[in-house]
Amino acid sequence: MLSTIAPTNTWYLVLAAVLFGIGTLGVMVRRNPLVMFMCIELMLNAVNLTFVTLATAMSDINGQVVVFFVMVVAAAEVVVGLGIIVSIMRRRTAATADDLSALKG
Amino acid sequence: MLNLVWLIPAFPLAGFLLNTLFGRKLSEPKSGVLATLMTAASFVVTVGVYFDLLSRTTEERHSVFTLFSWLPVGSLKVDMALLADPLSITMALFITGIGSLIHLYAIGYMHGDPKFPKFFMYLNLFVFSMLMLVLGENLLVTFLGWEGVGACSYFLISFWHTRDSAATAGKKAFVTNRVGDWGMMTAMFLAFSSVGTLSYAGINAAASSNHLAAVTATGIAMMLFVGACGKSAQLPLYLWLPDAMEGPTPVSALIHAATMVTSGVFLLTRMSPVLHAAYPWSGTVIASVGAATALFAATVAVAQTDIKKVLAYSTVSQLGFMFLAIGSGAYVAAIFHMITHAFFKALLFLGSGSVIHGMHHEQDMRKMGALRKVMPITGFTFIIGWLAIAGVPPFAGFWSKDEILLFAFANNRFLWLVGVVTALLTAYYMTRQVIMVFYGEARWNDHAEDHGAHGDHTPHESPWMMVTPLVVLAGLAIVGGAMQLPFTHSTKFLEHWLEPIVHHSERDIAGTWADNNKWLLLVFAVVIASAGIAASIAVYAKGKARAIEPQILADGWRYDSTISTFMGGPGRKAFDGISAFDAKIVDGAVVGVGHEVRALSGILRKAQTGLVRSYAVIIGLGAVVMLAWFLLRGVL
Amino acid sequence: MLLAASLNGPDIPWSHILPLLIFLGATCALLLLGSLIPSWPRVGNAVVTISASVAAIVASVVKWNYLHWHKGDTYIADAIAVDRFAVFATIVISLAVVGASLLMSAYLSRTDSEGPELYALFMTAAIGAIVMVSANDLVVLFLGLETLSLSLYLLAASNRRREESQEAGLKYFVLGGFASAFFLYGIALVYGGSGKTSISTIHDSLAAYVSIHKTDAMLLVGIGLLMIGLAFKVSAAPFQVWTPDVYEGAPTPVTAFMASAGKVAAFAAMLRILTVALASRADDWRPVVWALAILTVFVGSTMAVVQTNVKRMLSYSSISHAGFILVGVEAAGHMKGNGLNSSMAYLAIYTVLVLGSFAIVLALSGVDDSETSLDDFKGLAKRRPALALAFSVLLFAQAGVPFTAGFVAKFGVIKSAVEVNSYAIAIAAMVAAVIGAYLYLRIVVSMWMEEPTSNNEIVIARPVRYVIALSVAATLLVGIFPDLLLNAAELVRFAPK
Amino acid sequence: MELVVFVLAAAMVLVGAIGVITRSNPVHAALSLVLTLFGIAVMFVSHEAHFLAAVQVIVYAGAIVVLFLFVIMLLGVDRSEDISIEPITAQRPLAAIVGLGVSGIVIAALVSSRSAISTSGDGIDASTVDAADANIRQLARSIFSNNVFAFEITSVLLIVAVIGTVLMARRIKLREAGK
Amino acid sequence: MHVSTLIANETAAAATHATFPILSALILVPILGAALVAVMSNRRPEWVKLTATLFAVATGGMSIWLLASFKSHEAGFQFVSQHDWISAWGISWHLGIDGISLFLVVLTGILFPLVILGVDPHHDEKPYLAWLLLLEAGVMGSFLSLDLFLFFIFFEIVLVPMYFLIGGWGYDKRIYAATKFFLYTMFGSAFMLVGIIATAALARHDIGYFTFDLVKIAENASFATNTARWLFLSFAIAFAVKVPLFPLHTWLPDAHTQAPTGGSVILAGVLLKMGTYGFLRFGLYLFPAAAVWAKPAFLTLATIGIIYGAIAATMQTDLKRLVAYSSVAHLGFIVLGTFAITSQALSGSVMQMVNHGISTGALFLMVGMIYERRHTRAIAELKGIQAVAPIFAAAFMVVMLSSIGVPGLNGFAGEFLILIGSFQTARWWTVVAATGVILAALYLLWAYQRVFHGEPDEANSSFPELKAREGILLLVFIAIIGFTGLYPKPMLSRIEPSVNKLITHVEEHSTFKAPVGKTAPTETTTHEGGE
Repeated sequence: MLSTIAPTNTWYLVLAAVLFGIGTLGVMVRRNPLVMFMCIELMLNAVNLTFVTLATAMSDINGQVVVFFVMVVAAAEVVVGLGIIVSIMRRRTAATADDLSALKG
Repeated sequence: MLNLVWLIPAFPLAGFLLNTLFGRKLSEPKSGVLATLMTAASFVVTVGVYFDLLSRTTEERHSVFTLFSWLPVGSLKVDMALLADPLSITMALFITGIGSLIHLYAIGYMHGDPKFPKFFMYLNLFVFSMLMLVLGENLLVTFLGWEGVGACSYFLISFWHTRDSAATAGKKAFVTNRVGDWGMMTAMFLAFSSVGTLSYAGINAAASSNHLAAVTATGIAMMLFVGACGKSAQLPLYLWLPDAMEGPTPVSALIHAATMVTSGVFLLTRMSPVLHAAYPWSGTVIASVGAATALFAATVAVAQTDIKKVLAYSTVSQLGFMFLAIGSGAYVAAIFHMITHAFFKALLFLGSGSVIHGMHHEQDMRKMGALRKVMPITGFTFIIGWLAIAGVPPFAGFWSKDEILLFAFANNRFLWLVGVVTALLTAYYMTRQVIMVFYGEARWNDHAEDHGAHGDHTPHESPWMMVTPLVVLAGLAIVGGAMQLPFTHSTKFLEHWLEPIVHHSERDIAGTWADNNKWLLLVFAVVIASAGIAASIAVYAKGKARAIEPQILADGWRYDSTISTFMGGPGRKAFDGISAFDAKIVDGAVVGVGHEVRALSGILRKAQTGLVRSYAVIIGLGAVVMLAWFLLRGVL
Repeated sequence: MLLAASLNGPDIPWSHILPLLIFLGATCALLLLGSLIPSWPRVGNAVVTISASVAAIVASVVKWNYLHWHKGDTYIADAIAVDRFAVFATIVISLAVVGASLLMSAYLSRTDSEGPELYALFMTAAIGAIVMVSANDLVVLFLGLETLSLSLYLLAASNRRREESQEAGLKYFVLGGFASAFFLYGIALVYGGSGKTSISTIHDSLAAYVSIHKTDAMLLVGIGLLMIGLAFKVSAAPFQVWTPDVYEGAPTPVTAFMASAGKVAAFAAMLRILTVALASRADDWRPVVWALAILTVFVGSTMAVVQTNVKRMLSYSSISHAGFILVGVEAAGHMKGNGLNSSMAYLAIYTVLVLGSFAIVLALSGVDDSETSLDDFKGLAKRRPALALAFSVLLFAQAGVPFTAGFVAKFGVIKSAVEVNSYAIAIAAMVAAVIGAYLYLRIVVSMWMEEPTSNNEIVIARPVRYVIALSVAATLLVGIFPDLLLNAAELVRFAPK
Repeated sequence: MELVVFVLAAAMVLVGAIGVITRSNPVHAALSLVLTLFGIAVMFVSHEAHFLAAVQVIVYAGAIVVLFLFVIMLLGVDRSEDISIEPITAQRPLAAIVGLGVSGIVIAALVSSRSAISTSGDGIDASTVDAADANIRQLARSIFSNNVFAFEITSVLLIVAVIGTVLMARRIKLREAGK
Repeated sequence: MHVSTLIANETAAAATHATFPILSALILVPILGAALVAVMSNRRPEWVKLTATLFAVATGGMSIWLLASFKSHEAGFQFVSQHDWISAWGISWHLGIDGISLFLVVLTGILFPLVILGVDPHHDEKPYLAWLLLLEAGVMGSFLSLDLFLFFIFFEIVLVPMYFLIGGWGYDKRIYAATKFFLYTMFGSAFMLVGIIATAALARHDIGYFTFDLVKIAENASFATNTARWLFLSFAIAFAVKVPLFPLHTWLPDAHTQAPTGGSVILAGVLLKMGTYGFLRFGLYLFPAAAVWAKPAFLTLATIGIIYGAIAATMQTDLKRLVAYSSVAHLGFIVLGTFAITSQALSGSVMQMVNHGISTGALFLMVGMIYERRHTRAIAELKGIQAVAPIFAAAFMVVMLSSIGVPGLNGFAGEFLILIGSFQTARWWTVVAATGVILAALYLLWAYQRVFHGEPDEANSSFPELKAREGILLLVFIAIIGFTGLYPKPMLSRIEPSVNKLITHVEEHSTFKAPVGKTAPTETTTHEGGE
């Protein structure tokens, strides 16, 4: 019975949207910069899923190519981001995002 | 001679300029002599012009001398032009004539004043302005003089400006006059917009040829009357004149008795065709205001103790008479009274000045008395002036006042009655003054210590410069009535002389009851005057009755103080309110916007917490709103 | 079969991507030279960078003239567009690199630090920016955006002696990544809605069919997501929150670079995406730009009112400038008039102004780049009148006073807005400019009408002087003879339309 | 079958994602992230994107997450974060609005226009569809022909990453110490 | 007809250009002077002052030369000079002068040298002089521009030097005042900028190409009724702030009070005139129908301003602030005349712009002199000055009477023309406005009494009399006051043709009909000119 119901592309897209939302939420509620960063990765993955799904839906390989590039971007971003985080954390261990608020107003 | 008419104002102007430039060098008394000579020269020219006019036929007694084009814009063409005709020359004659005398008098009166040259500078400027006023060919030139005399009056009233009362009086005079000026300006606007010119000839021609709608004519007339009220101290604008007595006495004599204050009368006479073309009720308004002013001022004069204040209120009262005449259509009578009044009131003022001078600047009549003995000439001439103003025949005032009452009777008997009562009161308070100053006991001895500073305790007669004008004016006050005697048609010289000006609008009373019984009215007037004099003698000389001098009369029916209270109280509050409105509301709104922006900035700044997660929320919320818009655009 | 499917790559017109190549080459050279030659002089870094930028400018100018005779087109399988728009923006970006490098050399010698990496990052950022302005493909554009952004994150955090710099870097990074994700998601949905990622193709494909109700939602939400990402980059309110903190915290030369090159690239991308790819949906996105513009001008100018740090003030002013440029974008959204041209002219002028302004801030900010409060500017006219005058000129230019380039810029965008009947936005922008002027006046007041608080001698390094002098000169020159710039800006077009 | 795969993968994805945002210990969060990444990889497989699935596992789960863990260990910041408190006022409700809002709006848009997903793509080369390496070849062809420019740009991106690492890792002369 | 006038303008431009671009020189010479002063060494201050004076005098001399060679009885623009400037936007350097702007230019030319010579800034003379010269260039530019854009930028640029003059050399609340002045005026021009662009953009339809040329737009463009009204209002806000018209006036008292004496003189003398001039040149000329439509509103505001400004002036405790409020009232008259649109009223307005500049300028000078001597402007602290400084008091009195509007002095000539002209088309407003003359006497005389009359107290008893330099300075003002008051004809004959042309223009482009002057029935017989 269940097997007759095939998940359509929309299902995937909706799932991706949900994932994106969770990622968004995470950036806002987590204080550890590393975890915030992970949440951004969640968002990127949601996009990737969307691209792949759309590529299938449209029978267009370009959607998958984009995912490839996004992964490169994600990698580079991680390197840079972690570099910045490390350089901060080396000086101020256990600093949360909330602690970095000297600039304001 | 007629083309030399420009010399009439030119002499005083030259005197003014010379005194402005060299007055300090000339100093006393040369500057005074210079000013006097200039005025006298002007008088001589005026006499020449007068005889030139006299030598012409009635129709040719009209000459315009254009100096230059003053304000030519579009259809408005205003020339700086002088008009020589019977009216203006009559005015010029007594302005320069009496002016010369008062100048002469002032040389003595102002002796020792540190600002002696300045006084004569102003005096000459005044004469110049006054001459421009009367010689003006159009309303605007007259207005130039009109404002000029106002300014000079201001300078001269506040001549002793270190005295606060003098400064305040000067300001009051100027501002009150300005109220009148507003009326005169409005009249000019109306005249220009309806006739297209400001020249007297043009306006009067339009009025007499029925080119002027009655309603417009009424508007012009009423607005001119407002102007005249201001300048000629009529109700409700009279209140500056009593205060103007703060000025030196020659000023009071020249400006606030003989000349400037009569310019309202002159103006209305000049524009008599317009008045004639106006609705009849406008005449009634003028006459009523005049009568009311006359009576009002007379009642106040009864209770004054300041020698000059009595004369000031008397002047207001007499001016009221002139307006009563104008309102009754008796222009000749108005001018007639104006001239005689100039004689005797100048005389009285100069006399009072002489008394003040002799009394070392004491003006309170209660501290005088029996001065006749120490100041014989002053006393004698003053008494002549008194007789003239009280309406005792055959002195000048009698004839002119009688003529006014005659027309008033013919016009409106109630107003006539008011005039008669006023005449009675005039005789009464003038007699009171003469008795208080020149008769009775010498009360000045009691107060001698007050004048200790002057060294000389006894009053003294004034020097010849001051006495000579008194004598001359006394002569004029005696014979002045001769210019218009009611006996026959041919004895009415003034009427014939002024005919080109007023023939169109002068009220014709021939054949009325008043005209037929004018001798009866004349006798009645004599009786009234005698009654006033008698009553006064009874009260003040014989002490047969108690003087009726209620405080409310001394206070001028509290009119002035009410206005002052209003101005200082609610008026000032209103002004303060507007000023506060400006600061708090109008500027407050501007400053408020600034403050609001600043406050908003402070609030928005709080959103800039420095917390990266807050920023994410703000961005996220912005994103949601934006996406919602697009979703709606897509779905709906 | 494998052989048969041999690769047929697209032609690569090397000359058209010369600026990119120059920067790339210079980047590599810089990294290698610094590590290979032990005695490589510090100044050499700046020389290489500036030479590369100048070379890029020259190449671009040549290309500009080339475009006078040839039609612009898209190349490398539609990946990039070669048009006057891209060339103009490239020149401006390269100029920003020159200016920022000059400032950086002074900054580095003051802090006595090495720094080939920083120059290299300027150039990689420039590459990213140039890719963004010339990209004809959303994916390429995204990659350019990331290249630019990553470089800027690093640059912002590069002063590791200052905690503020680090904080700025992290904030920028986190929020930038967050916004990039939105942008990317937008690409995905637009891709879903149009089937393409190529900008000119999207234009054709979207123009081909009339939007049907309820089926356009994905595309439109995609546009929305794209715009979120772009609005973040251009610091349009309410996505501007990061700007003041990052601008204040970043080293001053970097701030100057971010405010100039960063903004140019972001706006260029926005213009190209919106008015080329999404032209047929202009009625949907234009109101959003309208709202963003008004919000931005007011937020930028209002929030500046109570600030006390000059660097922060200038960052708020940059927000309000962004609002003004958005006015131009909105005008461009009417698909007529010259909103595009005026926006680009504005960006060029703003680049000059912002470089000069931050140069002066740098000159005064002390060794550790932290003396930027308003008090530090008090009485500057008494200490260094010429400097105060120069800053006043730049500030008045930013306020939009006539005879300065700033006025030309503002006038241009307002003109383009008015010409397409966007009166409300034009008036709102002008009113906001009045509020904004208060900010500049406050600085001017401090400089001219107050007494100095310190008497330390102000040493201005020579490169900083050059930047200040050149930007002031350019400000006045363009202010008095706007044709110099306008004649070029009016030629800005997109290829291949 | 497809349904089962989808449900399981979706469960992985969602559980992992929720784990990332709810685990107080960053190490746990990283591990949850791995779960999500695996879930995504599964989905890639079900979309016939084998190459990407592989890369997903190798690069993402393998390299990136490891990098995360590395940093966590390096810095010793594996202490738990107290999730039960939220120092910023109204942060969570607002965050929830944003999260739900973004998801909700996108979902609504996707659902309403699901029929309009464009089918005008370049298509997947039919001749190679059956081959085992079809997906890889397709991708390669696309990357090195039509997307060659983008591909080259990624190299710049990586250069930036390298420079960044150098920059951030460089020892600094801490001025404060000298003072 | 339009074409022919245009051609005439062009040929005139060519002819004048061949000789000497005098109008451009009027703008450029002060700029040159400012630049020179700015770069001069500080070591020889007297040289700096001399240079500034020379340049100001040269500009003044050129303006006088302009006055002398201006063809009276000619309505169009003279000395026209036109060059392309910003071709990308259709903007040209288009300058010209007619009867309306002539005297404002001359006033500017005269006022600046007087201020430079007569007022001492006390410190930092060099920048002060440079700013003044720059200000002069800006003011000249505003009055000479015949291009909307050109006008706008000059209109705006004057803010900067004025801002610095107030902020740098003013009194204690100078920064507040300068900032308020700058922002308030800028706020006004914000609308005008949009209006200018919209005007040019909409006029393109009728002209065929994009241009900001005032003459072309005014003569050729026809705007839809509502459009023209909005455009007019956008200009009007800027001018109303500048004038300033009630209720947008509150920057003025602050700016005037806090500005240094020289700044106040210039501010009152010429800067405010940019607003009233703007109403004429860019209100009536550009949008005749809309101006006629807005007439009642502006007449009302002007009348309120007259009364309100006078009342507010009465209650001021600071002498300078009082004069500032009196400006509000006086400028109300000018606006009244402008919107009455009759030959007399408009001529009067133009004339009054100059008169107000002279008399209020002189008043500010004298208030400045009082401040120099007593270091206060509070009326309450001054007393009895006439007793110790009679010549100073006399000079003040003359100027004050001119300000009050006593006939024979310049203030009256303008005011009277305005009122008599306005009465024909705006009767009731004029009647109310005329009461302003009462109030003017009230506040000025009251102030005079408090400051000059009375017995001088200790602080005032050593009030020094006028110095020779000050005396000569005031003498120039008084001479102008007297001459224009008594013989305004030369001035009017140059103003009137342009004004009439403007009225004709308004009549052609709107339903408005100026009242036809009535001729008195016996007009011909009365003017004989003596015997």
